[in-house]
Amino acid sequence: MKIVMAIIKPFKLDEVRDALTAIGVHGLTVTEVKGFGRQKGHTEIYRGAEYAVNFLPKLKIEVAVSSDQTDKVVDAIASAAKTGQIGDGKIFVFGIDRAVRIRTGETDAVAL
Amino acid sequence: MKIVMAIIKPFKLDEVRDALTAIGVHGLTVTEVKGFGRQKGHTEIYRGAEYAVNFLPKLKIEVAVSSDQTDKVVDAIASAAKTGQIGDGKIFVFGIDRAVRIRTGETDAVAL
Amino acid sequence: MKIVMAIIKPFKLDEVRDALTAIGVHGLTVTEVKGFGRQKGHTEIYRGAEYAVNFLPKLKIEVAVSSDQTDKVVDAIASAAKTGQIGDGKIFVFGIDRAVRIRTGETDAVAL
Amino acid sequence: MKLRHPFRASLAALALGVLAASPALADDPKFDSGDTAWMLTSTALVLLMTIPGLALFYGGMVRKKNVLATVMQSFAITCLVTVLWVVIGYSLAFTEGKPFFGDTLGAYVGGLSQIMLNGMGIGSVNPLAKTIPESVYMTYQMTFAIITPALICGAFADRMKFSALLWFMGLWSVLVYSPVAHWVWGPDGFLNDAGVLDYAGGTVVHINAGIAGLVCALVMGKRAGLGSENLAPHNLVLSLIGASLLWVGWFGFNAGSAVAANANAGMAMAATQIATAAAGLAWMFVEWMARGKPSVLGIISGAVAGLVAITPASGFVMPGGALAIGVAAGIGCYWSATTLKHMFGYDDSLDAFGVHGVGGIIGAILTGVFAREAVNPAVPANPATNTAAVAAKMGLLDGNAGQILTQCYGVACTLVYSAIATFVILKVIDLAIGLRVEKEVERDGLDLALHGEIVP
Amino acid sequence: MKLRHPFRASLAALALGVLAASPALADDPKFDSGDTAWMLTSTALVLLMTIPGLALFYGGMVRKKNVLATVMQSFAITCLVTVLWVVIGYSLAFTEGKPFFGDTLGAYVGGLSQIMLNGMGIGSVNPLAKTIPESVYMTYQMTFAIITPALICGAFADRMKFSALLWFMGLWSVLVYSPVAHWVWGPDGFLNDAGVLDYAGGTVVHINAGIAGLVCALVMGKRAGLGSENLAPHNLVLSLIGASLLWVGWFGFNAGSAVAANANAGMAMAATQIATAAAGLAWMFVEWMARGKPSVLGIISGAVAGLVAITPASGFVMPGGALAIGVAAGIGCYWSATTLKHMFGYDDSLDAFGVHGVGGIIGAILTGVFAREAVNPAVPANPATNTAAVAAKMGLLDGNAGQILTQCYGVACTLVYSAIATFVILKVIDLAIGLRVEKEVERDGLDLALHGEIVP
Amino acid sequence: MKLRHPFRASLAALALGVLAASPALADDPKFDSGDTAWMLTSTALVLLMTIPGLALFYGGMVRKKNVLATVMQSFAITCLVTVLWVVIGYSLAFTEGKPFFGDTLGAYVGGLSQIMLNGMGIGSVNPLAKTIPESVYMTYQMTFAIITPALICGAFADRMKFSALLWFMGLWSVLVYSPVAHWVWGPDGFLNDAGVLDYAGGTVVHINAGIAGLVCALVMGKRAGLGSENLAPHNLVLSLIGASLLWVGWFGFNAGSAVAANANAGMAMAATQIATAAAGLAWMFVEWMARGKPSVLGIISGAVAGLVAITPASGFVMPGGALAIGVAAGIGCYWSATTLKHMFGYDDSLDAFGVHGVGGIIGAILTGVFAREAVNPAVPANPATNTAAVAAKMGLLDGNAGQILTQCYGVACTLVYSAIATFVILKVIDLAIGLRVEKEVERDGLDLALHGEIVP
Ligand SMILES: Nc1ncnc2c1ncn2[C@@H]1O[C@H](COP(=O)(O)OP(=O)(O)O)[C@@H](O)[C@H]1O
Ligand SMILES: Nc1ncnc2c1ncn2[C@@H]1O[C@H](COP(=O)(O)OP(=O)(O)O)[C@@H](O)[C@H]1O
Ligand SMILES: Nc1ncnc2c1ncn2[C@@H]1O[C@H](COP(=O)(O)OP(=O)(O)O)[C@@H](O)[C@H]1O
Repeated sequence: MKIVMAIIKPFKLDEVRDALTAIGVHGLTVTEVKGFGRQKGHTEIYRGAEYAVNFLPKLKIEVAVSSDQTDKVVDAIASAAKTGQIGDGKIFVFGIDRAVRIRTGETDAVAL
Repeated sequence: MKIVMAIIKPFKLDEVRDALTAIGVHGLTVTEVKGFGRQKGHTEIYRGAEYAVNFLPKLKIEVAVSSDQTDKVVDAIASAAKTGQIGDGKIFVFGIDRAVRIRTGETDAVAL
Repeated sequence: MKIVMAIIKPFKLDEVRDALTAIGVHGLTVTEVKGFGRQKGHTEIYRGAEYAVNFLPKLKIEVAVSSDQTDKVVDAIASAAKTGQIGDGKIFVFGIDRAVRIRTGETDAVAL
Repeated sequence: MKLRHPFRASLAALALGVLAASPALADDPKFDSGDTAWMLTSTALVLLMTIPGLALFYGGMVRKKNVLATVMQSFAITCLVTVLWVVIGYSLAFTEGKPFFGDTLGAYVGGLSQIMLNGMGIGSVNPLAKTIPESVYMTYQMTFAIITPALICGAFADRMKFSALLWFMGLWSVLVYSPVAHWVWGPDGFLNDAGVLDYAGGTVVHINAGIAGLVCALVMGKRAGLGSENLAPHNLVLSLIGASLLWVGWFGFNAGSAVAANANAGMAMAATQIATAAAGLAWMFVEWMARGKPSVLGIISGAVAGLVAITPASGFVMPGGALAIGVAAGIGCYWSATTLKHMFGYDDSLDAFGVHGVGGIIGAILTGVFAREAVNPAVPANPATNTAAVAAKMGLLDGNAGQILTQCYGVACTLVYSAIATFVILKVIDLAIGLRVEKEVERDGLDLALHGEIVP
Repeated sequence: MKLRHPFRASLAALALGVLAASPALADDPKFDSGDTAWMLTSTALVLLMTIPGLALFYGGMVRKKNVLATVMQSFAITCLVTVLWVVIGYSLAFTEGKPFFGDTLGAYVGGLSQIMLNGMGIGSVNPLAKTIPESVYMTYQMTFAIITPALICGAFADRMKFSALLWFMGLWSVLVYSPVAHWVWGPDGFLNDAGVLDYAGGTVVHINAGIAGLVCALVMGKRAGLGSENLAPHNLVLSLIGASLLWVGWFGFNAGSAVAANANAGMAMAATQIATAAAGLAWMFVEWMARGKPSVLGIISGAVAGLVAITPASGFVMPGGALAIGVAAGIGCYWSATTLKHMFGYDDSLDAFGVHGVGGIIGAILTGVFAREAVNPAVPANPATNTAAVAAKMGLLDGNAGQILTQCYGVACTLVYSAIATFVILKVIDLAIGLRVEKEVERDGLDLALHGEIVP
Repeated sequence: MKLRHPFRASLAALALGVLAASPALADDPKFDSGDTAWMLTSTALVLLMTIPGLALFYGGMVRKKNVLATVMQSFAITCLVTVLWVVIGYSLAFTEGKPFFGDTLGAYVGGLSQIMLNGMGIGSVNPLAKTIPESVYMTYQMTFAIITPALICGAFADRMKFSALLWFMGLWSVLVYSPVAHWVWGPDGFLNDAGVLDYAGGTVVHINAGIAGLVCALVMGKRAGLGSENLAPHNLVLSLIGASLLWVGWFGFNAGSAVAANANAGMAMAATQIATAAAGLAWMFVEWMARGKPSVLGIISGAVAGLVAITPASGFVMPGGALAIGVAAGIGCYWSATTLKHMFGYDDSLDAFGVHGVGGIIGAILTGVFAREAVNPAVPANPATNTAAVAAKMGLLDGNAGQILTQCYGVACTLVYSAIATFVILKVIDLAIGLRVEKEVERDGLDLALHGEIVP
C-alpha cells in the first residue's frame, strides 16, 4: 500500500476529489498548509510598511491506496490539479506497512 | 522506527492521548484535517441554498515509535478511538530512516 | 528521495526557511500543528476554572529532497531550529518512491 | 441680558410685563432642544446602521476571502455619499426644483440653490423640519442618503470592481437617490402631492435600493461557483451583530422620521419594535417548518425584513397593524429569498432585492391598509405627507381603500425609474471601465486583489 | 390654525395679544420633548444591551461549536418577548390588578385592561411616567422584559434545546417577569407599597434572572466534559465587545430609569459609571493577587457585576456610595463565580447566578445602606418608589437602618417566588418535550445540530 | 418662582389665569431637559468610542497573540481613569486653581475643592455648563479623560507590561491630562485666557495623547521583529468596527461639546461628518495613487485622522472649512504614518502620534484659518472659549490672521509640557518596575503571558 500525498492549489480541491471518486477512490484526508516554492507570493501594505508574504495557502491531500492503484491515482490528481501555472504543486508517493480501519479493526487493502 | 499516523474523530483526542501515555508514549503531534470517506456529511441551509458539506473535521495524530512498539501503539489508538460508528477513521504505519531531537541532536530511538 | 519532516517552534520558521534557502532548497510545505511532549504546557484560568493546556502550537515542515541532500537538510534544520530549550522539536526522515511536479509532469529529482 | 433660551426668555419677559424683546432673542428663535436632542441622536443611530451595522451584516455573509472588500464597500460609500450630499445631493433632494428647472423637470428633482450647502448656517431652518436646526436635518437626511446605496451592495457581493463601485454609487446617489427622495419628501415632490404615504423611506430607501440591486444582479451575472461550490456565510456572528445594530439604529431611522421627540415618534418606535420581532419569528417558524431547523441567518433576515416593511408605515399604524405587517414581511421575504430567487435564477447574492425590494413593497402596500388617522392625527410627523390626502382618512382600515392604489402608484414610479436609471448607469460604467473583476480575482478573493489585505 | 408646537403657538398667540387658545392645544399637553428624547434614546440603549451586547458577552464565553446557538438565544428571546409583551406582558406588569383579579391575587399581578396594548395611542400616558408618551414608556419597559430572560441563558449554556428554550422563556416572561415587575414597579405592587427601593431593576431583573438561572443549572445538570475537557471561552474579544456594549447601554437602563432627562438621571449615570469601574478594578486586583494574573474575563466580569449591583441603587446614592457598592460587587461576585460555585458543584456555566444573582443581592442590600434622601429628594425619579417610606429618610446612612430589612424582604420574596415558579415551568417542559439536547448534539455542538449552521 | 418648564408652566398659568405657581415647580430650577438629554446621550457616545471602539480599532491592528492584551488596555484604562477622575481628576481640571495653589501654580492646574466630587449633588451646576446638571457634565468630561490616555496605547502596542501601563496611565491622567484640560477649558486656564480655540479637545485630547505616544515609542524602543517579521494586522474587520464606532461616538465628542442641543451642536455634527468623510477619501485616493491599492486600513485611518483634525474646529467652521480640514488631515496623516515615521525610525506602532498628534496639530492650526464668527456668534458653545478674543473675529477667514499664531502657541505649550512630563513619568516607572515585557513574552504574545488567556 502507498500513500499518495499531493500539495495542490486550494480551489482545485473539488476537481481532484471528483477525479478520485471517478476512479473509485472514496476516502481522503485534506490539510490546510502553507507552501513555499517557485511561485512568488504577494505583498501586503499596511500604513506604508510592506510585508512580503511568501507562504501561500495550499491544500495537502493524502490518499492511501493499494500499490497497484498508485499510478492511476497519481495521474488522476496530476491532471485534475493542473492549471499549467507556476505553483500547481507536487505529488509524493511513499509506502506504508499497515492500514487499519478503526471502526472494524480490518486491516490493509480492505481498510482503505 | 515507524510513524503511526491516525485519522480520528476530534472528540476522541483526549482518550487517545491518555491511552498512549498509559503505554509509555510521551510525544505526539496533532493536526486538524478534513476527512472525506464513507461517513456522510451534513447539509447546511442558507436562505434556501443548500450546501452539502462532505468534508468532516477530523484530527490527524502522528506518533514516532520504535519498531517493536508499533503494534502496541496501533492497538492503543485503535481501541481508544473506536466508537463503532462509521467515520471512526484509519491508522497508517510507515517506516522512517532517522529521527533527531533538535534540542540535543540525539538521534533515533532515544530521540523519540 | 526523502521527505524530511520537522516539528519546530513556530517563531523559528523564518530562520529555518533561510537556512534551507542558503543550502539551495527552494521548496517546502508548512502545517500548523499542536505538539504534546516533554515540554510542559500552560494553565489558563477562567473564572476560577483552570484548564491545563498540554498541546502547544508547533509548525510541521516537510521538505522533499534527493537522498544525497538529506544530511545537509537535516543539519540545516537542526541547527536553525535549535534554542536548546525543551520543546525544540524533532526531525524525521522517510523515503519516497516518486515525486511529480503537477504543472509539468516532471518526475523525481527534477520535480523537487 | 444674555439668554440661551429666548423662548423662555420672552415668556419671562411677558410674565414680567416687559414687552421689549431682548436682543439675544434673535439667536435661534425656533428650535426645540428636546427635538434637536432626539434628532442629533437619531443621526448617530442611522449612521450606526451603515457603519458598522450593514457592513457587518453583509460582511458575515460572504466568504472569508471577500470580507474586507465587503465591509470596505459600506465604509467607502459612507465617505463618498457624505461629500456628494454636501456638494449637490441635499440641494437636489430638499429644495424646490421648479424655480431652477422649470415646471416640468422641476417637478421631479430639487433645485441647485443649496449647492455646497449654500445658506446653511447657525440660524437656518429647513421648512420641512421647523423645530430643529437645518444642520441637524441636513445631516440626518445625509445618513439616509448613505445607507440607501450601501444596501444595493448585497446584490452583487463578491464580484464588483471597487473602482466601478465608486463610480456607480456616486452617480446613482445623485441621479437616482436625490430625485426619488425629492418626489416623496421634497417640498414640491409629485409623489408627495399624490398623497403617497411613506413615513420613513420604504419607497425612497428600500424599494429604490432593492430594485437597483435586482438590476445589478441581472446585469452583472452570477457569482462564479454558484450551485457548485460552497458559498456559505463565513461568520454569522458578524451578521448577527450587524442585524442587531441595524435594529437598534432603525429607531433613529423610523422614530427619527417624526423629526421630533413626541408621541408620534413613540408610536413609530413601538411599531418598529413589534413588526421586527414579529417578522423575525415569522421567518424562523416558516423555515423551521419548511426546512426542519430555525437558522440564525433566518431569524436575522426576518428581523431585517420586518424593519424594512414597517419603515413606510411606522408612524401611521397601531400595534396590531405593526404585528400584521411584520408577519407578512417575514413570510413574504422568506419566500422571495428562498423561492422567488431560485425560480428566476438571478443571483441577488445577499438578497438586497429579496429583503429590501420585496419587504419594501409589502410595507408600502400594507401602509395603505393599516395607516390610521388616530396615530398621526392632524399634522403628520413627516411633513412630506402633510397633504390633503393625508389630512383626511388614511388607509383601508380608516375606510380609505383608495390609499392602496395610491401606494401602488408610488411603488410603481419608483420601480420603473430606479430600474431604468440603474441599468443605464451600469451599462455606461461597464463600457468605460468594466463592472466585474477578473475571474482569478473572484476566485482568489477580492480582499487581496483589490485591497492588498487579508483576514488570515 | 394647525400647529405642531402648541406651546410655542400659544406663546406666539399671547405675544400677538390673541388670547383664545388654538384647538390643537389639546394634542399632547404634557409631554416634555427633552424627557421624551432621553427615553427614546434609553430604549435604544437598553435594546443594545441584549442585541448584540449580551449575545456577544455570552457568545464569546462558550466553545466555538456553540457560539451561534448562544447568540441566537438572545436574538430569539428579543423577538419572542417583544410579541408577548404586546399581547399580555405590559398589561400584567403595569396596570392595576385588583379590579381584575380581586384584592388578593390582584395585589400580586397586574390586570388585563391593556391586553394587546389596548388603549395605547398617540395621546395616552402611563401614570408612572407622566412627561413622556405611553408608547415610549411601554417600549422602554419592554426592553427590560427582554433582557431579563436573556440573562438566564448564561446558566445553561451549551445544553438546552432551542424549542424548550422558547417555551421556557415565553412562560417565564409571562408568569414570572411580569408579576415580579408588578410587585416592585406596578401601580399597586406590594413590594412597592412595602417601601422596597429598586431604582432600575436590581430585584426585578437581576436577582430574578439570577435565581432562575441557578434553578436551571440545578435542574438541567452539568455540561458534559466539565472538569475533564477544556471548556475555555473561544473568543474573549467578543465577550469584551459585549461587556462594553452592556456598559454603554446600561446608561439607558439606569439613567433611563429616571424616566426624565434631569439631575436624578445624571446622578444615576455617574453612580453607574463609578460603581462599574470600581467593580472591574476590584475583581481584577483580587484575581491578580489570588491567581497571579489579571484576566480579560475577570475585568469584564467585574464590570458587569458592578453594573448589576449599582442598578437598584443608581438613582439613590452619592459617588462614595457607588464606589463602595462597586468594590463590594467586584469582590463578592469574584468569590461567587470562583469559589461558591465550586463549593456547591452546580454548573452555572457563564455565571448568570454568580454575577446577576449575587451581584443583585449585594446591590439590593447595600441600597438600604447608601440610599440618600439628598440624591432623590422629594419626588423619586422612579414613581414606583414614590411612597411614604421613601419620602422620609432613605437608607442606613440617612439613619434609617430599617431600610436594610425592607430590602432583604424584597430580595427574599423575589428569590422564593422566582425559584419555585422557574422550577415548575422547567419540570413541565421537561416532561412535555425534554429540556436537554442529546449527548451527541452536545458533543458535536449545538450550532450544527440545532440551527444547521457553523462558524468554520 | 422657580420653574422646570417655565414656558409651559407660565403658559398654563397664564392660560388658566392662575398666577400661583404649583409647589412641585421648585424642583431643578435651571436645567434644560433637551440639553440634558443630549448630554446624557453624548456621554454614552463618548464612552462607546473607547469601549469597544478604540479597543477594537487597536485590537484588530496587532497580531493575534496580542489582541486580548490590547483590548484589555482600553478597558482597564476606562476603569482606572473613572476612579481617578472621581478622586481628584475632575477637581484638578475643572475647578479654580488659584485659591488653592496661589497665583503662579494656580494658573496651570485646578484646585482641590472638588476632591471626591465634593459638592456635586442633585442641584449642583458647573458654571461651564449652566443648563445641565453637574453630574452629567462631570461624567461627560470623564469620558474625555478616559479616551485620552487610551489613545496613547497605540504607540507602544505589543510590548508594555500591564502593571507599568496602569502606573503610567494613572500618573499621566492626574499629572498631564487634568492640568492640560485645565489650561484650555478650566475656569482660569491660561490657554483659555490666551484665546486658543479648541472646540472639543484637539489640543487637550489628541495632541496631548499623540506627543505622549511619540515619547513612549522613543523611550520604549521598537517592537522585536520590526522590519524582519510580518507584523500585519490580524483582523481588520475588528479595526473597521472600531473606526465606525469611533466615528459614530465622535458625534457625542464634538456635537456634545456644544453642551447643549442647539444649532451650534448641529453645525459641529455636520462639520464632523464632512471632515471625516473627506479625510477618509483623501487618504484612500493618495494611497491608491502611491501604492496601487486602496486599503481598508487606509480609509479607516483617514477617517480617524479627519475626526481628530476637525475636533478643535468642529463648532467653529462652515462646511467648506470642514471639507478643507478633512482633506488636509487625510493627506497629512497619510504622510506622517507612511513617510515621517520611517524617516525618523521610531516605532509608533499603531500611529498614535502619526494620526492623533499630527492630525491634532493640523486641525489646531487650521482652526485658526477657518473659524468663523458666523458659526459661533455671540456665545461660543464651549464656554472655555468665551473670551474677548473669541467674541471678536475668529480665524484668518474672518480677517484675524493672528489667531493662527495663538493656535500655534496652544499647540507648542501642550507639546512641550506633555512630552517632558511623559518622559519623566516613563523613566520613573522604568526604574521602579520596568516598562517593557521580557523578550520571550513579546515573542510568545502578551495575551498568554500577561493575562493567562488566548484567542485560539
Ligand atoms: N521540495 C519541496 N518539498 C515539499 N514541498 C514542496 C517542495 N517544493 C515545493 N513544494 C510545495 O509545492 C508548492 C508549489 O511549488 P512551487 O515551486 O511554487 O511551484 P511548482 O509546483 O509549479 O513547481 C509549494 O508551495 C510547496 O507547498
Ligand atoms: N483512502 C484513504 N486515504 C486517506 N484517508 C482516508 C482514506 N479513507 C478514509 N480516510 C480518512 O478516514 C476518515 C474516516 O473514513 P470513513 O470512510 O468516513 O469511515 P470509516 O473510518 O468508518 O471507514 C475519513 O474522513 C478520511 O479522513
Ligand atoms: N514520539 C513523537 N512522535 C511525534 N511527534 C513527537 C514525538 N515526540 C515529540 N513530538 C513532537 O515534538 C515536540 C517537542 O517534543 P518535546 O518532547 O516537548 O521536546 P523535545 O523536542 O525537546 O524533546 C512535541 O510538541 C511534539 O509535537
